[in-house]
This record gives sequence, C-alpha cells and structure tokens, in this order.
Amino acid sequence: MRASTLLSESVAVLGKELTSELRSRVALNAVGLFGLTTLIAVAYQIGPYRIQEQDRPHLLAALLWVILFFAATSGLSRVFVKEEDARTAKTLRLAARPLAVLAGKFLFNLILLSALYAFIVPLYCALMGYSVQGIASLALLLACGAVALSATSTMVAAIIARASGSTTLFAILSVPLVLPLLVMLIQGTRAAAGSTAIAAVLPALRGIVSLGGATLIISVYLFPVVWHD
Amino acid sequence: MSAVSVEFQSVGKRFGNRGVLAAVSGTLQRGRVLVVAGPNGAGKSTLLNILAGLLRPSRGEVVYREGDSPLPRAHWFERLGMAAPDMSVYEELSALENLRFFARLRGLHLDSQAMQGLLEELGLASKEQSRAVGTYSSGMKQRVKLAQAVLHEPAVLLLDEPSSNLDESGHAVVAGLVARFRERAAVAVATNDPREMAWADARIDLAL
Amino acid sequence: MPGAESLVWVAAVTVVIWLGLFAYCVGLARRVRRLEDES
Amino acid sequence: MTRARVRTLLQWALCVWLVLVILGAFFYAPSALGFKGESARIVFFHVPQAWVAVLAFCVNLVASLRYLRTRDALDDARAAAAARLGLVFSVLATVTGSLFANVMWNSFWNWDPREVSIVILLLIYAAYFALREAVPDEERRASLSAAYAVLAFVTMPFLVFVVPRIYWSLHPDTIIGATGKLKLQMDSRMLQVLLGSLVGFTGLFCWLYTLEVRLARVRLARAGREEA
Repeated sequence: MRASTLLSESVAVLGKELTSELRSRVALNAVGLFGLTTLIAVAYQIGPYRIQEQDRPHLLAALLWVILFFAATSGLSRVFVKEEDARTAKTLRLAARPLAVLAGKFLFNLILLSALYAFIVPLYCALMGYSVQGIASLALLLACGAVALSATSTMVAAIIARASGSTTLFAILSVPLVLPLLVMLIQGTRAAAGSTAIAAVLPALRGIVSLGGATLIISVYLFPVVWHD
Repeated sequence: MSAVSVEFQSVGKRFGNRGVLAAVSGTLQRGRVLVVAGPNGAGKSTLLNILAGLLRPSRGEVVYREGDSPLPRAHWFERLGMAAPDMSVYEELSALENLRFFARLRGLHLDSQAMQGLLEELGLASKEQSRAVGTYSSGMKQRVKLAQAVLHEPAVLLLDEPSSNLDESGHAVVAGLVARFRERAAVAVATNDPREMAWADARIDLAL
Repeated sequence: MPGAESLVWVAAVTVVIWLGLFAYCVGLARRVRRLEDES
Repeated sequence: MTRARVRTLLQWALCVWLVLVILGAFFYAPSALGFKGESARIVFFHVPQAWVAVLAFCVNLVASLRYLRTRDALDDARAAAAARLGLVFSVLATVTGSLFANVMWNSFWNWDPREVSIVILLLIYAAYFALREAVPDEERRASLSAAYAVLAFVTMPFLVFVVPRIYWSLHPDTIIGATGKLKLQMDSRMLQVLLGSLVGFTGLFCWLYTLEVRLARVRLARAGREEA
C-alpha cells in the first residue's frame, strides 16, 4: 500500500533526529559535558600513577566503563521523552510506522554513543596512561558494545516516555538490563588491553553480540506495544 | 482511492474509576461533516482519539470501511489526517522541513512548490516558511499543524478545536479547509465554537 | 566453628523464614476467603 | 464444594510435606563434609528459594506474553502476582546465601558471579514494580510492565549461564552448575531432602500464586460490578 519503504522512513526519522539535535544540541551537550566532567575528575584525582601496577588492568577497564555509562545515561534517555514533552509523539505516531520510529531512534542513539566513545576513549587512554595492546579488538568491542547498549537504552527510553518520563526511572529500569553487558564489556576491555589477539576478547564479544542481538530482535516485537498503548 | 467511512457503536472510555465517555454511536462519511460538541471535559478529544485508533475504547467498537470491505486497523493511520491541541510539529524544524518530513514518512512525492502552496493557502506567507517553527506565534503554529493534517489528502479528517489560537482570517481558512474536504473525506470536528457548529451535517452533543 | 553453634544459627534463620512464609500464606488465604465470601 | 475440599486437602498435604522437609533437613540428612559445622543445612532452603525466584520469573514471562495477546486484566494480575512472589523469594535466597557466605568465607558479600546474578534478578523485580508504580493508567501499566518483563527476560540466560561461566566462582556448583551437570558430590540422603524441598517449595509457590490470582479475580469482579 505504502509507496515508501521501511528503510526510507527510518532514514527520515534519523534525519529528523540529527537535524533537531544539531540545532538544539541538548543531548550532545549533556553527553559530552557529563563525559568530560567525570573523565577530568577521575584523571585529576587518580591519574596515571596512583594505581598500583598489579591493579591497573582491572581498575582502568572498570573506570573507563563507569565514565562511558554515566555519560551516556543522561543523553540516551531523552529520545522518546522529548517527543512526549514537545507533544510531537502523537503526530509522529500517526504518520510513521512503529518500526521506522524504532530504527531511526536506535540509529540516532547509536551515533550519539559512537561519538561519545570516539571522543572519550582516546582522551581517557592519554590522561590515564592506559596502554591498550589490542587496539583493533578494543574498537570491535566498543562497536558491539555501542550497538547492544543503544538497543537496550532505546527500548527502556520508549518505556519510560510512556510512564513518567523521569531519568530516575530510566536508571532504575536500565541498570539490571545493562549490568550483564557492562560486566562483559569490562571483562573484554581488560582482555583487549593485555593482548593483541582478537581471540582474547572473543568470549566477551560473543556474549555482548548475542545479548545485543536478542534485545534488538525482541524490541521489534515489543516496540509497537510500547509505542501505541 | 475509494471513500472511507467510520462507524462507531456505543463507544465508551473510562480511566480507572473515572468515566470520561459514555456509550456514543455515530457514523463518519464523505460529504457529511460530523460536529462533536460539548463543554470542556465532556470527552470530545477522547472520542476523536478513539476514532483515530489511538486509544482503545473500554467498550463498544470502531469500524473503518473502505468501499464495502472493512479496513484492518493497521491501515487506519494511512487514511487518517488529524490535528489536535496535543499534536505539535517539530519546533527545531521550519514549517517546510516539517512538511517534508511528514511527507517522507507517508511516502509522498511532493515537490516543495506543492508544500509551499499548501502553507500559503493556510495563510503562512512564503517568507515565514523556512523559519524554525519555535519562533512562530501560536496562530502560525496552528496553521502548520493543519497543513500536516491535510498534507496527504486523507480520506478521514479529524479536527480537534481547529480554530484554537486563530484570528478571524484563520477561522476563514479552517472554514475553507472543511468545505474543501467535505466532498472528498469523512470529516469530524470537535468544537465549542458556535460558528463551527454551523458546519454540521450531523452532530453529537456530549454532556459532562 | 563448632557444630552446635552453626546449627543454632541455621535453625534460627529457618524458623524466622518459615514463620514469615507461614504468616504470609495464612494472611493471604484469609483475605481471599473474606473477599470471596463478601461477593 | 468438591473443589474447595480438594484445595483444603492439598493444603494439608503441602503443610505435612514441608514439615517433613524441615525435619529431614535437620535430623535425616547427614552434615556435609567440607563445610563449616552444620551451616550447609541452609542449602536445603536456599537452593529451592533461588529456584522459586527463577520459576516465578518464568511464570511472569508467560503471563506477560499472554497479556500482550489477550489484553485481559487478569493476565496482568497474574504477571504481577508472580513478580511479587519472585521478589519475596529472591530476597530470601539472597539473605540465606549471604548468611551462609558469612559463615563459610567470613564475608556477607564478595561479588561472586552467582551473587551478582541473584542481585540482578532482584533489581529486575524491583524495577518492574517501580515501573508499575509510575504508571497511573491501568491498561498502559499492564502493557508497559509486560513489555519490560519480556525485555528483562532476555538477560536471563546470561545471568544463569554466561556470566558465571566467564568468571571464577566460590559458589558450590549446584543444580545448574557452570559445567551444566551435577558436580557437588552429595550424600544420597542429602539429595533426597534437597529434592523433597524443591518439590515442597514449588508446591508452596503454586499455592501462594493461586491465592494471589484468586484475590485479583475477586478484586477485578468487584471493580466490574461497580462500573455496571
């Protein structure tokens, strides 16, 4: 019936998100400033030399993900809440297929997250003196992590937008879903820092990809329910 | 595209223990404007939301028919144009960008001139059209919302308080719009305004 | 740790948990019965 | 009235069974080797509690999926009832496990993978109820919480199988060990009591669950009458 394809509609939603974001810069500022602030606080207070040699692999990997996770939370939760706040949700609901909305919002979150990682991770490595052996495997890990984390947070953002819209609720709902991911990501980062072989990060990577993939698939089924009711 | 009619039978809605709409029945069809009247809080917007398929009724049912066959719920939104106080357009985008966005979502291949023409018809001068909607007055925003509702020439048009925030000239624009769509779409208007009630071919009065 | 001491705490924990569960069950059963009788 | 009689009979049978399990745990089963004193006896209650917490999670998933299909308020009530019981039993499992850890390893909490798993389960239940609290509209509450339950269930295999497998664990392998088979060498009498306790706790869960559902049914019927 429809002349447009799901792909072109998703791209339209993504394009709208990006244009709005580039003009208002709400999410970008929130995520960037939050990330930078925590990074500087951590780097200033701990720095490259405070941590004992034997603790470095564990602590540096964990600290990195703590910074990345908290910076992301402030921005990712907004994707659907802002539609409800601006009263555009109903307009969008009538005009677009749910899957196009989900895909567009997911891609937007993915881009936001990737930008954050590209910005914070090199800075963190420089400021904390974190030498990573397997740069390729870390990049792979970050990419898969970004996909899995944006899948989860997009769905949770959709749920809270229909509930109360509070960031607190976003944190409460996303923590149990994100914790297993974070555990695997920290584990993988530690492995990547210590070895150049991709095989070292493979166990973590497998877990992240399957959890992220499962979340994406289930979202396709669940999102219309959340979006319409 | 053949005409779409909307039949609703003893439709009611309650939120928890609070009934907002008692059993209402009626029909929307081409050539007849249905006016839904009643004081604030009587359930006008609720009824329109139920007709649009945005809200599940607590009782009763809504049926869309295209020609003689019932239209599956999944296709309602494609046939539907709606403007309501709680349906804004994007403030960061200009009026034209908004229309372009909604046109792309609905798979329309409209050129800019058609969209500019529509906005002008609704009283938005062309020099205003590429400014961000956030800088508009509320009346101008209302005109963009109306443009969004009729952009795809819907077969069912639901207007909730279409003249809110509009001046005299705006009221005339809405009247023109309703007149234009009376012959090609099933139109419902929810209003308190006596001048708009005069458009009615059929009327439902809701009480508190 | 001597056996007797550990036995005491296991027994104490068990008693507390079972009393709690039992109270929950009885309270719930009573409420259901009352409501079902009323209607 | 026969149905009520069957119910009463089952209740008494369950009570007797559970008393037998408790007595068995203390007097029939021998004390476990390799554990401090008699502390291992808590296992007869700890493992079934964790099992019921997981079982409740599964019942919650089934009820949530059913709700999404039927849109029946009773299915939503079923999901909520299962989650409520799951919350209770996961708290119990966490507390007993933590007490046992304190006796065994002199620390209430050491972020063992299995402890992390049960805590995440606990957090999921807590989040589920936080979500329900936050939505005043009943239908929306039902569908949002059903969606969240299904979404949360995706992490389940990772909690039970994947995360404990990646990490080294202090926790004795039990029913679903990291290697997937029964590893703990158990005395046959201990195994009898443990299995009996599992059956008993499952029965207890069934009883509580049906009670909660009956309660919800009465409440819904009453609300329906008020409406009419």
